[in-house]
Amino acid sequence: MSIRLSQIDKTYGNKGRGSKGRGSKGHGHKDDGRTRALEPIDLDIHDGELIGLLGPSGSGKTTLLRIVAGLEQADGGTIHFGEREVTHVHVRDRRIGFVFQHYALFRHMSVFDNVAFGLTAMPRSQRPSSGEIRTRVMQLLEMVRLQDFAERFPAQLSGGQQQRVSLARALALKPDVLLLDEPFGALDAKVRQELRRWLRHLHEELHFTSLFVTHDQEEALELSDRVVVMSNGRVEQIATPDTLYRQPANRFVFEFLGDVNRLEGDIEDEVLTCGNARVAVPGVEDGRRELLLRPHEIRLDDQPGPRAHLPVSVTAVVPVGAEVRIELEADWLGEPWLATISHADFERLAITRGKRLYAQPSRLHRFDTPRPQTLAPLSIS
Amino acid sequence: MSIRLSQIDKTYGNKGRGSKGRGSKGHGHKDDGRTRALEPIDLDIHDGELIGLLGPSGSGKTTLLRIVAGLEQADGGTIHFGEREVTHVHVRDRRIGFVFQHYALFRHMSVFDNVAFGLTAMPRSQRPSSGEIRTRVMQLLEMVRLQDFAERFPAQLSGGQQQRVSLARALALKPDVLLLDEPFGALDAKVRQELRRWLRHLHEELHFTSLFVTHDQEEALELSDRVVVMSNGRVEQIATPDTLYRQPANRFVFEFLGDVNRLEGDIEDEVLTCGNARVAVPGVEDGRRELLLRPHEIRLDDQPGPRAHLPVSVTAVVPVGAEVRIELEADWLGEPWLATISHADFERLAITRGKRLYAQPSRLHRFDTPRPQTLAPLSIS
Amino acid sequence: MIRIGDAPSVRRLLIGIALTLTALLLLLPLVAIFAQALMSGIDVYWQNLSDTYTLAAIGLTLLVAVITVPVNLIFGVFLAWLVTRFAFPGRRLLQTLIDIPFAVSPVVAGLVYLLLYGRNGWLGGWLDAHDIQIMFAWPGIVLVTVFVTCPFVARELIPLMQAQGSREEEAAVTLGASGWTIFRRVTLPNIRHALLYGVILTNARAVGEFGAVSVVAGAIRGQTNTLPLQVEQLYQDYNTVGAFTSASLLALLALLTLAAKAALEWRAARRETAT
Amino acid sequence: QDEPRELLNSSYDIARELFAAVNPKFIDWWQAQHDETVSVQQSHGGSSTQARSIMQGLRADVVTFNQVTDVNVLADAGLVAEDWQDRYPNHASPYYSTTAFLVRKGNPKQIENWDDLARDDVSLVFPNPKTSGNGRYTYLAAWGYADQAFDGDKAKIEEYMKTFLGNVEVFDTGGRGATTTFVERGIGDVLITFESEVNNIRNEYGKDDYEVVVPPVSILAEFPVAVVDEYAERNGNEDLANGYLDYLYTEEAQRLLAGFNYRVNDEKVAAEFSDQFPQTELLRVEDVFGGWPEAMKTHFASGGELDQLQRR
Amino acid sequence: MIAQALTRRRERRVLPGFGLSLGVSLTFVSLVLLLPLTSLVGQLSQLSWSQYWFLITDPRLLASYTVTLLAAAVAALFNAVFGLLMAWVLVRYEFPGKRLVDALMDLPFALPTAVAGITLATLYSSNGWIGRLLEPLGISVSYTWIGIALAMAFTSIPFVVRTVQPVLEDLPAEVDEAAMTLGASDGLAFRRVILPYLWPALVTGTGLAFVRSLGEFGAVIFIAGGKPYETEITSLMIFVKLQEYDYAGASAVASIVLATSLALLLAINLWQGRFIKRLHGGRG
Ligand SMILES: Nc1ncnc2c1ncn2[C@@H]1O[C@H](COP(=O)(O)OP(=O)(O)OP(=O)(O)O)[C@@H](O)[C@H]1O
Ligand SMILES: Nc1ncnc2c1ncn2[C@@H]1O[C@H](COP(=O)(O)OP(=O)(O)OP(=O)(O)O)[C@@H](O)[C@H]1O
Ligand SMILES: [Mg+2]
Ligand SMILES: [Mg+2]
Repeated sequence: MSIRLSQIDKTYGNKGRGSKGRGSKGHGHKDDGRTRALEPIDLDIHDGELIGLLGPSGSGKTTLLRIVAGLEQADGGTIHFGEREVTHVHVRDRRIGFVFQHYALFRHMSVFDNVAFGLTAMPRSQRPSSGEIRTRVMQLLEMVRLQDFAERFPAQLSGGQQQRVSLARALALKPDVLLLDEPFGALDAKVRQELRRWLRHLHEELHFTSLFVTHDQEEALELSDRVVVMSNGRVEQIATPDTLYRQPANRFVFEFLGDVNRLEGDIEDEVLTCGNARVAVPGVEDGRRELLLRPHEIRLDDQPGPRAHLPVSVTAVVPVGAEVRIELEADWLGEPWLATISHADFERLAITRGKRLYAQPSRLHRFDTPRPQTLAPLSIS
Repeated sequence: MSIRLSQIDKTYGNKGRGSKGRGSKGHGHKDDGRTRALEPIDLDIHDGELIGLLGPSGSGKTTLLRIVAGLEQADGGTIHFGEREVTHVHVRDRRIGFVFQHYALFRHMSVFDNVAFGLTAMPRSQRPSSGEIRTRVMQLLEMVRLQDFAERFPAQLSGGQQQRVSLARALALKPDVLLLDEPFGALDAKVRQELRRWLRHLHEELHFTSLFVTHDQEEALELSDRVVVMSNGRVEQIATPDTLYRQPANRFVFEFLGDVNRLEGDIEDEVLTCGNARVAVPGVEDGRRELLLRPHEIRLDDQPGPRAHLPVSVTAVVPVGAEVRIELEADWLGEPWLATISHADFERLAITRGKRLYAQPSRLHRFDTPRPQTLAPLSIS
Repeated sequence: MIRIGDAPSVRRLLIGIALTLTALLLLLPLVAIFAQALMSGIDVYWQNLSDTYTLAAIGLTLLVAVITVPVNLIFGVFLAWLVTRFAFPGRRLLQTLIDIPFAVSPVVAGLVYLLLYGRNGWLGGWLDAHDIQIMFAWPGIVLVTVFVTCPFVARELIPLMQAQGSREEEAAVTLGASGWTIFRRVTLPNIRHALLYGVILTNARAVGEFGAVSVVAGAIRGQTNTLPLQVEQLYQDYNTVGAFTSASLLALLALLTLAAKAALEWRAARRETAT
Repeated sequence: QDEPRELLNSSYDIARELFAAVNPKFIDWWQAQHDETVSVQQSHGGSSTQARSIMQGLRADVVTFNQVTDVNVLADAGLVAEDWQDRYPNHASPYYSTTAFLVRKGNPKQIENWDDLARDDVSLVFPNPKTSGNGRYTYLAAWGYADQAFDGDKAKIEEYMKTFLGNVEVFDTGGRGATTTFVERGIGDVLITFESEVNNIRNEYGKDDYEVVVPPVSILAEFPVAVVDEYAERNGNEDLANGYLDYLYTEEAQRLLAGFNYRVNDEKVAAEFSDQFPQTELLRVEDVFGGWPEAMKTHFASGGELDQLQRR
Repeated sequence: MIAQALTRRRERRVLPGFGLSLGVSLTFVSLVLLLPLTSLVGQLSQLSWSQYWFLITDPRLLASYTVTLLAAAVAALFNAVFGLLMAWVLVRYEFPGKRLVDALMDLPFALPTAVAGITLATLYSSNGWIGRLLEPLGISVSYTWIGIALAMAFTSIPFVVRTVQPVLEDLPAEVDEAAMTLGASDGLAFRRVILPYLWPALVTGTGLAFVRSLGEFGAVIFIAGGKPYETEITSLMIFVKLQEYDYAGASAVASIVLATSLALLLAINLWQGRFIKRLHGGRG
């Protein structure tokens, strides 16, 4: 089932659930105390796609998801599921499955009853026989690998297990569309990774269209066919994970998707100067400019290269994993830089805290032009 | 001030704070419903050291820290601060500073009053004049860069700012020892990293002895001079971060400090076989063995090498950061493997989901011998 | 774990004071009621209890409770649902309004009803003309009792339902459940303890209301005397033992109420630790 | 067969036992005369409360009050006939009483007359004149005595009344409350209440613990009865209501009343009980105060004489 | 058009039952709560301002205000201390009979006020179990303002205990601990750290107890002496006015009590709103 949103927007009034837990620091505040949660948004989701909604807190992800679900009413715009317009269709009749961040399991029902709820709540004329329900529920529980837990109560399950029950419950009615609001947000790293993997398998197996909210970049990139990056109630970019990382549409996306180091200075004759630091930046006009680079786009050496003279000193070393993370400071730097280098380089340079080195950017990014630009390779020889 | 614990142990009775929030699923359960939270522990901390207590949930970190603080009474053993025995000294008189995970700021007091609390709570005879208090508090607030927030209330601050207030408050009485229980646990990644950096600077500047609890490996490794790895109420290893990563004392430490891939199979004539997979393991005796390897210790190629024939297929690709994370599956594998490879390799091999490749371990670790063994390099050519 | 006020001396002192005051203030009156009731022996007690007027008072009291409790139960549930599940202008005001009976002296409560439904009241003339007797008959007693007890259920439910939020109900809607199904199968099980507690309080107060009822009851023996009124009248009749006999019934009811409440809490606590 | 007809008698609060005794006899009497079984319901309370309830709709057929004003209020409201006092003998008052003193055993404070009650060392208990007819009689009796004693010198009367009221330890809202205070709580040296009540108390709490003092001058307390025509008519009980009041004047009823320590007018019965009721001069409200409406206005209304006397 | 607008409206609420519950609630509130109160206003409207003023400033009435307010204040203060103590003891300590004591706290709610009044009057009269002991000390409780305060205190015991108890239960151990690690003694930590946390609940509970005491009639009437200017409470004055068929007067006095109570409740609500706002993020 494809999903098509056009010109969906939403503004919250002064009151409402906003008072509790939701800081009023959110963006999109209008002067009159109303919150513009969504600017008019267009979105096309193909049948069977797994789409991640990614963005910082308050960017409108949940609002968008709830509007698609029908749990919230948009102020304007239309929603189509396939050819059917559902803009004014009640949640109950949208044929969606919804997975809540904190599971929202029915506390007083057993796992079995939770999963069976949607089936038993059907009008008597359409309701399957109790035998059929039993079979279907057990099938679903098997699918989420919880067949042995049917008689337990939610409180007797771990977070990951609860989330799986929640999924099974949402799938019981064979929805056309599955919507998930930060499904793994409350779980710890290990369980999270496991469930993520499992959700992807499930999605591939059952072929529904899914839309999930997350604020974890890694999760979005790992799971989604395409990612919708949002900020301030606007869609910043919609693209596959790979494109997103390699061709960010703007500075926000670039910064949001990973660690970023900043380099600001005055450019004259294609050379950027900042205190006693200098680096060649071919093709950049004169003036004050800000350039960005990722941690792995920094190489370290014990002497300056021909194109860059960026003296730094090491303030921290974390030798974990395939790479070593190094924190760098310098007079000419506002905030410290983060560099990731290979263990080989780490050993070669005998890096310790306090060591003085020279940084050499292998790539630099600009976002002050209409289209983002990458200056590369600046690598020296 | 050095700290010396000897033979500290602790068993919790049936009752207590256990009922709320703290699952009873923790380890160390004895048959009688009592929980052995700490086996007898010895620990020597030098003056001015920054020590991290690292371990999975329920391993006894908090218990140990609280015993040092005097918030909990050990069942046996002694604690010395320098030459002074404090085993039975009340918290109030131990001259420690304690920073709580959820800050535990007094929410009805302004930031200023929070920081000043310890000073104003002194008996009148020792209490500094209010002018002195003012100066000292403002100094501290400056140190934590919150001088402009003195009149705010805790609820008006972000989590990171609250934690800094909490630190300033703990430091106001110039404690000999600073204890921190998951100080950054409740903060989000960005703020966390910033505070971490800042705590290290502070520690270097002020030279107190610190002990902090964390369950985040990266945090422990980045911050600590030495790390105490705990599990099940026992100390598994005490070492510098580097040693810990390179020479884990046992399998638990190895697994806990990073992602691990498992390879299990039968060894005959120094070759491990597992289904249709084979790999050379020089020097390993015959029999069923389990070998471990880290994600960056896997190389991928499109054909088998001379020493390893490990056919795998790619099930997920996350092209984030300096390296690309690849998930691998195979018939002969129980759980999927995780490999991290360079972008260069990623592009060379044109890796996509579903692609069939061959894995080549560059190192393998065993922990079934009395001392851990590393089989390396197995690299081909 | 070490906490403030843990020192044994402090603990003993505080517990001591607390127990003494409780005994003097709460336990002793309770004992006194039964002591007075049984002063002249169990036979007299029994005799007093089976007095026709006392029996009639018991009957009327039960009738009042049987009507009041369901009415307030239904109202309380609707109100709690309304103010915790929807945002609408005037929600705060509505929430404050239901506290009115707490602020109104029972005598005044009786008075306002009398002014409204009494023969000279706004509606009284019409009622009188149609020969409908509300004041000085059981409907009037029920009305003022409903007034006095109406906040209890709502006040128990609102904080709980607010804390629980509407996530489970929303989940049920996404699963296609209708309104009644949601309430019956999702909401009700979650609030049933608070609901029961609210009912118990309502019942206790309905059975025991004196001030408001005395204004509108008309004190007709065997007809409009509720148990508390009966207590007062027997007392005025120099029948101290009789008065305390009826009082002991009410006290017994109070004790049952407390026991029921304690049992509920205990069960809830046990469930919590079991999971 | 139909439900028996029900008659509702609304009465003052201390008459509960009295009518509990009268009603069965009346039922027999009516049965004998009319061959009909009826039942009688009682409602008791402060007589003003009762009158108010009736005005607000309490459907009483007859009232048997201890104060003329309370019936007058009903007459003013049109519920009782204007000429109700002429409908039955003795101003529609089948029995009467007066205020007397109950003192503790042996009369330790030597209370004999009203002037003793204004002594410094004496403390009194009687119900609040504002809320209770009983209290009003006490007040008027004291005033009547002072009026006589000081020969109408208003300043002296008020002076006396002030001290008298100042000696009151507790003002209960009703007669029974005052009795409880005096007897069970042991408060006060003198309880001032109806003579009928005083004797009841002695019977109830033991003859030996208390003594009755009937002062030489006191007030005539009439106990007015009336049919609430409006309701009796609506209830279809007119005959029954009138019969009930008629019955109170029969010899049988009068004897019963005397047995409850009320003074009665039936000469035969009065003679039988003469030793029980000492001779006293009984002042009439009409004579001393110009009638109840007048007394209410000058003495008991808001801001009236009573309020003035209690002001400080 | 209209039909469309209507259906749109209906869809706005995801959860069902808005119309029904609004209807039921409003009907009930109007019929049971507001309509009767309007009759009070109706009575008042028969009075001119000067009459009203005259009525409510009657010296005897003024004296009754003083007695009532004073006794209610004493009762509320007593309960503030007693309730705090009970809440503390019940939450922080374990001792035999704790569950019983806990259950007993609700007794005054469950026990009819008239029964409470009669019982207290019996207990504290000069020949009662307790009064007998107090008499030699020269303390008389019955028929003095102490008795009034006692009856008021009794009927409002649960308010403070039951509002403070849950807050104290939820008070995280860290609050205690933070204070202790900063060197504070028990007394100081209680006064400066714990008490402020309990403050809103304590004030609410005390306020409710006070309001309840102002209106209390059933329990007080048996133990109050009803002596003009000394032990007459305002509820009794209303009762007296009713006896005098003075509905307007009764309504006037009632309106004073009602206004005081409502104003107090409102003030507490507002104060608490501001207080809580500060504690939970005062920017918005
Ligand atoms: N019911 C509401 N009333 C008022 N404002 C609201 C309401 N719901 C959301 N908002 C505001 O709308 C904006 C978008 O909120 P939304 O919940 O969609 O963000 P989000 O991206 O899901 O954030 P998070 O990651 O924190 O869940 C925020 O500024 C939020 O404060
Ligand atoms: N008061 C208590 N009563 C009973 N058991 C307790 C209590 N406190 C801790 N425990 C148990 O002691 C063990 C160690 O707990 P501790 O809190 O020290 O672990 P931790 O390493 O800090 O864990 P986490 O990372 O979850 O904070 C656990 O099994 C825990 O359940
Ligand atoms: Mg969200
Ligand atoms: Mg811990």
